[in-house]
Amino acid sequence: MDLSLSETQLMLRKTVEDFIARDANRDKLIELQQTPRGYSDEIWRAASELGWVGMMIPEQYGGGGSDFSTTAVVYEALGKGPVPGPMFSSGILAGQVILQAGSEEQKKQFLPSIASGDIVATLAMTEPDYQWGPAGVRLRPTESGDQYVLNGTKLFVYDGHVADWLIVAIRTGDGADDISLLMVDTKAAGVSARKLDGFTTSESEITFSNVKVPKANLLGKVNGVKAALDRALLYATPILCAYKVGGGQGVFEMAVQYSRDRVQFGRPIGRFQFVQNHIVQLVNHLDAARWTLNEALWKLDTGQDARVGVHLAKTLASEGYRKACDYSHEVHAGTGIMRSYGLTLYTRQSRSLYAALGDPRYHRKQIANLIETIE
Amino acid sequence: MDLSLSETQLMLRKTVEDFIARDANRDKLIELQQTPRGYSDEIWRAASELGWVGMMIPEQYGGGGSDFSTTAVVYEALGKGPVPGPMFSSGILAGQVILQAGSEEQKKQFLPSIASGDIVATLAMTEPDYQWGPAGVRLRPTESGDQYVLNGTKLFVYDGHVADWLIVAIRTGDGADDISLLMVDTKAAGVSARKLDGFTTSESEITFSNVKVPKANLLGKVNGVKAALDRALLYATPILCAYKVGGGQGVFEMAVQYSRDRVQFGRPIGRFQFVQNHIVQLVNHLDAARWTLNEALWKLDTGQDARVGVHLAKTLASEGYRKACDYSHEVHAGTGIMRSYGLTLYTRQSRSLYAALGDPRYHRKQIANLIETIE
Amino acid sequence: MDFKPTYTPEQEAFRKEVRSWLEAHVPNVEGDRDSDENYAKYRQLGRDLGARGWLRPTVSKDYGGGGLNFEQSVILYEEMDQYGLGLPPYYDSGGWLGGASILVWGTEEQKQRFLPPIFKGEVVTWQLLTAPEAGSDLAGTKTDAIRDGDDYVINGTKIYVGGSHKPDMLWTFTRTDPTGPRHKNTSWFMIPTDTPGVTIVPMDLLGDGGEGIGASVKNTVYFEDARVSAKNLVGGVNNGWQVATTHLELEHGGGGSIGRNKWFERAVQWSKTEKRNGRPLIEDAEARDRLADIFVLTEVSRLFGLRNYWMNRTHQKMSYEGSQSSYYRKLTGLDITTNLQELFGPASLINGGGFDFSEGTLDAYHRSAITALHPGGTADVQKVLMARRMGLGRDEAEAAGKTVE
Amino acid sequence: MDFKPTYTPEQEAFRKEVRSWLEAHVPNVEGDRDSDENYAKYRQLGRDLGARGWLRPTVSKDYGGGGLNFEQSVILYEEMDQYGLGLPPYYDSGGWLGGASILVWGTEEQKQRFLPPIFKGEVVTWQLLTAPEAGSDLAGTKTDAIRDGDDYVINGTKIYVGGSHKPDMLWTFTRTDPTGPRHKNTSWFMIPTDTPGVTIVPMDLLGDGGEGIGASVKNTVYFEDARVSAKNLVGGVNNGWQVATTHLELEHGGGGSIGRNKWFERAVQWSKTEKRNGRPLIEDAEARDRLADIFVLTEVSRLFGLRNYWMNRTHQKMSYEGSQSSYYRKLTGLDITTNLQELFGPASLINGGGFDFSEGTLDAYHRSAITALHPGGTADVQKVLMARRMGLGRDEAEAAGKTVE
Repeated sequence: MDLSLSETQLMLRKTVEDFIARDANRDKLIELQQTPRGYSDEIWRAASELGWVGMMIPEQYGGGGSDFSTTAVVYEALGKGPVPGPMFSSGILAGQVILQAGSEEQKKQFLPSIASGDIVATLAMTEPDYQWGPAGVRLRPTESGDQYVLNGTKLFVYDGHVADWLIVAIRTGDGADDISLLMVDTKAAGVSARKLDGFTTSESEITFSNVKVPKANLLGKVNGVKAALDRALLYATPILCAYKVGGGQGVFEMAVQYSRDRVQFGRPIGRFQFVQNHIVQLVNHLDAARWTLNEALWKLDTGQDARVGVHLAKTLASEGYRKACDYSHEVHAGTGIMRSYGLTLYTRQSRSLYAALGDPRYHRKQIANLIETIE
Repeated sequence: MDLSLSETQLMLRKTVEDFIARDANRDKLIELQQTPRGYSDEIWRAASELGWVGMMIPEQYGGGGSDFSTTAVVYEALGKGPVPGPMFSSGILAGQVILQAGSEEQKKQFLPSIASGDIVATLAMTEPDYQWGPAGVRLRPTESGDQYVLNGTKLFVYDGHVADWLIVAIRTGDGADDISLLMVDTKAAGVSARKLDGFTTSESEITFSNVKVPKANLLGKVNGVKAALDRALLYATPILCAYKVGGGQGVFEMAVQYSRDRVQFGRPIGRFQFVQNHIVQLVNHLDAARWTLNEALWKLDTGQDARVGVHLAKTLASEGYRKACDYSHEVHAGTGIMRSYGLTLYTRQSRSLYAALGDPRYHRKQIANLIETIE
Repeated sequence: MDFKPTYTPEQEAFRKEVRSWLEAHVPNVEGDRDSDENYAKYRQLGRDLGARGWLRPTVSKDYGGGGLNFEQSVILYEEMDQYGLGLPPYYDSGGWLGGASILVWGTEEQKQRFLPPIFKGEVVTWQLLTAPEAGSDLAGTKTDAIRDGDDYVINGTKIYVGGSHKPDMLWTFTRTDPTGPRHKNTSWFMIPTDTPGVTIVPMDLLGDGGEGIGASVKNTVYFEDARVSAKNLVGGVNNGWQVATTHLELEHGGGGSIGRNKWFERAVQWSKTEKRNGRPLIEDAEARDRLADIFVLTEVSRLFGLRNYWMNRTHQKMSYEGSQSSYYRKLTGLDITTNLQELFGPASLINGGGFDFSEGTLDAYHRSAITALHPGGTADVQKVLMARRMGLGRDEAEAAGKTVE
Repeated sequence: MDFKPTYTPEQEAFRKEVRSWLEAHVPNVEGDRDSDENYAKYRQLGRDLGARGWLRPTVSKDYGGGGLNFEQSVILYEEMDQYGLGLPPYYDSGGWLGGASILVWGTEEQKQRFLPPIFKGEVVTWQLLTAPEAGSDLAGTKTDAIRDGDDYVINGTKIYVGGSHKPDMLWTFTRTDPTGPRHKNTSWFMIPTDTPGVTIVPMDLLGDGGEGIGASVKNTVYFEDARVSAKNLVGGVNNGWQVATTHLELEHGGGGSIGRNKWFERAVQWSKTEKRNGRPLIEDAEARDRLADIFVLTEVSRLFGLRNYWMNRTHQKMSYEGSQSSYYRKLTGLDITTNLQELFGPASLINGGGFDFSEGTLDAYHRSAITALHPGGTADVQKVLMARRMGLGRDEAEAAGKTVE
């Protein structure tokens, strides 16, 4: 048993932290949140060149071939920024879907350019009639020779508006799992993308209007990708959790610092037990998310059945990030809601990412479904 | 609009309080909890003679004919004791079932002696394969001429071990609502009752072994009592809520007093914000239960549809009494768990009565079922 | 108990009068209720109501109120609520709160001078409470007002002030004896907005763009050698903290509210039109569970508000109830928005475009549930007040601040 | 990270040795594990383990421990946990905690005299911390030990002590300088139970009859002119608070734990045998939701305990983790029991008779979830400690108490 990080992992974390201090510190991020795209070229370049985008992609496809735990260390550090950009959407999620569902040829075609940051890909699964999971996929293409024709909408697609390629989940049969995955070039005629405003981060709406896609662009077989997609989600979800745990760590550290700096009634506010209570609850949520995640990562890295562990980690990461932000806001009071302060960078994410890859009720339900598999 | 209690109600409350101070004060109740029956003759005599048992029974049947709000005032005061005894089981719950489901002859037969305290009756509905509501009734009698023959068990019957008459819910058909109600004399051959030990108050197990009951003892028609039973539960439930709100008030007042009396670190503990937080949460739970109940009582007294209001009140009374006790225990720390102190009298009730007439999840589900009826 | 007034025929007649008057006068607006155009319409409604004495119905006519009784005020609130409006029908909590303090603490001259314009809806007033250095610790303000001849000269900064449309008057409390003993060194002032040296600058906040009329923005107000007549000092020199107890009591929820259960009603309505897998959301069992959870939370808030409204208007002795209502609403706001997000999914976060079924109101609520934790006393401050009023760890419970209405 | 030790062949061999030894020595008991007969069996198991050095595996052999390494201790804990037992396998938290304080603060002579009997399982020790006048405020004790020749004479009362079977030794800390400055006026003593003037009287508590071996009762201990040799004062005169920091750190959860998720496993098992409407409960969707909720709560507790076990045994620098684990377990106990009651219904409250499917363990848990809020530092005390360790409102975070193992 050894619950510490390895030397390599500590070094990697340091690299991310140094980058953040220089090119993605809080002041820069506060500026960036006002820009349409939400992230900078510096961020994307560093994430690509330093290998964070492609780190979970195997080396033979141009990636870093990192294990789950090591990847999580980097994404936790990014989440602590919180560093914005399509690193997770493209390098981790889309990368995993292609890796699990694609042919050897497709892997060679897409993965190296995803890893290098030359292209951005993202998974387009959810739809206006929202429901997480394959059952919610209702976009049914028509067929025209060796082409599919798409008409319809994908909604809440993270980073869709900056993507070069979309992995579009389509309905190709009536069974619950009868879905297929189609690589769609966003430059194809009839594809349009719009970033969604609101309490959102990088959610977008993708509209398909008579979009013609060669059937050769299918990832895997028609109606035969469910297992591969499940695997990809199982592998990508904990990395998203790590990003969220990092965010929780960020708002925790801000709260601790503020408890020391802010003086009211002649004392630092951290001496008031009401304030202490907020931070105690915050760190309990944070550590619950952190340690369930750590165990799930270890299970993945050692080839054990990690399904329940990942559902547990995602449940607590979503609930925990949200609660961590709420408690940090209670500590910061008015100061925390000023956009110039930086706390709301996290708050926005805690809401936006709450349901990404399934909300806590979805993941609790999966645990309930898997009760008998728990040893 | 007038949210105050009437003069009569205030007077009635005073009567109960005076009785408690004299014959059912905390010291006496602490002694009583060790006795097999759990309550004293003084209590039962006072409750009968002062009209609390029969107060919701109409005057023509020997009762007080009180409205819901006034009955609730008395039962809240009793709950604040917390005064033990079968007042609710017999006078309110059994009384309402007979009133709603019984024939004129049956009402004349049973209600006056229930109101006078000469007999104790109680509803025996739930069974080992527990589920609240008619669907959980599976005790199916055989028929023998003009008699029913009962074999089986009723479980968690409040005050069954001190009852003279049981209103036994039996299954007389295969439809979910195909149940009937049978008045069973506990002195009949083959009836045995056992008080259940544990974190319980007056729950009992009733066993029927070839118990012969005349069909004339049916309350209402075979398979035709569902509506009457629903009505009886709708009318009785808020009175149980009032008893629980009274209990919450009891543990609230104990916590406030202890916050003043107990000194640690040189200050009354009530000056510590952690302790304040417990009492704030306590009183919020208490008042949520209290005011939802008050509105439900008013709806019942004014002939409005009170179903959602009663489900809401019962949800919050069950959750609230439990939480109120938990928080009061946090305030009292070690002192609260001494049986000689009195707080655990309430705690036991908060658990024992949590699921009486349906637990909070059951009642939330009923609200969900009735969403469209909410104006 | 009686949760609804039993109305006399006379009162029912009054309701008819109110209803038909409102039908004729409540503006029909589209889009953002806080746009310049729409705000102006609500502002006019305020003036029209004020002219009839309906803006502050139970306040004496002598000061611009309606001189109406409790039941009549309930009727007015209920009928306004049918339009999703309160009294006043635009953002003037400054007038409501400051007016109360002037009623309790002002001289007769000050009441005559300040109150009728406010209560008749002619003047809009902002309250200035929070300072960068003094948030929960209001009495720690470092805004100073120093006597100079017949005037006071004010310097300092207040934040989280007002809304998106400039007011006519401001009120604040300031140190008039900067080195004097705490709670005995401040005074309370009414200040015309156009006073030289007063500058108003909008802030950039998470909660910007909410639903409140006139309330989608908050501001910083700077005082730089702003001169105010000593006649505008209300309640006596260095007695500002006492004057503040009145409006703080009301702001902490002691005034209560009458209103429907807005978020639950909206959620039910949207659940009928939004669909999942082709079926209305309301037919889904999980969705109904969420609606039930929202109902439970919102009903308690509604009843706490109603209880306080009755207690305040019928002069019951109040204890912790004001802060309880405020605290409960603040904290459950976070739970309600979580339930709403789980119920409606990510679409509940979107603002604008075809899939924004709530027309941005849910986005605004998600954000305002967070920002609402702090104004009018943080959630923690409400707990401090509740503890004092319950007398936790004290021999005696603290009395509630004196209010009038 | 590695959540399970990677065992060498040698270590696997050790596991086999442990396993077969335990098979031969762990008593097969029926019914109440705390009956006189069964307690004696577990007590014997403790002696047998102690004789092998397995009772405190990582403690040096010089003091009666096993001198084993971290991985071996994990193996021992894991194998004991298979029987639902810890180390020691009967109630001796007094020996575990007091032993640690003696290891850190005792003289060599005291270590040699006190520790081997404890670590070999020959002596059972109770800790005496809470007093009627001093609960959370431990340092406020009014139990006094006054020097008299070579002895100290002790007077005072301690409550919530020990269990159902009398121990051999007691330890407590007392004022040796009653009028001295707080935190610098107490000393820490080991006291033979048979000292004249020591009286032990059982208390009557809500939590009586729990599952712990030897732990179903708590006692009041009275000291009336009890004479204790000055040689039994550990850690120096008036240095008792320092000595206490060691066992307090461990008692607050800093020692961690290795164990399965007991309540979840039991709940699943019972859900397979208990029925609703003729079907196993586990087939019911609502029941499965409750099981999932219980799983979530209990897994976090298990992982906090595991993390602390690793941190403590591998000498990581600890901060708030001990109290966090303790606080989390205390608070979620209330939620877990609520879920269990909703899952299994009223039968979960029954103790005895045919319908008591849990054989009274659920009744005991319902009660102990409440009583467990307070011992070893109340939930509030754990929060105070967490706040200090995190350095909230302080320039520096407080360091954790010094422990040895």
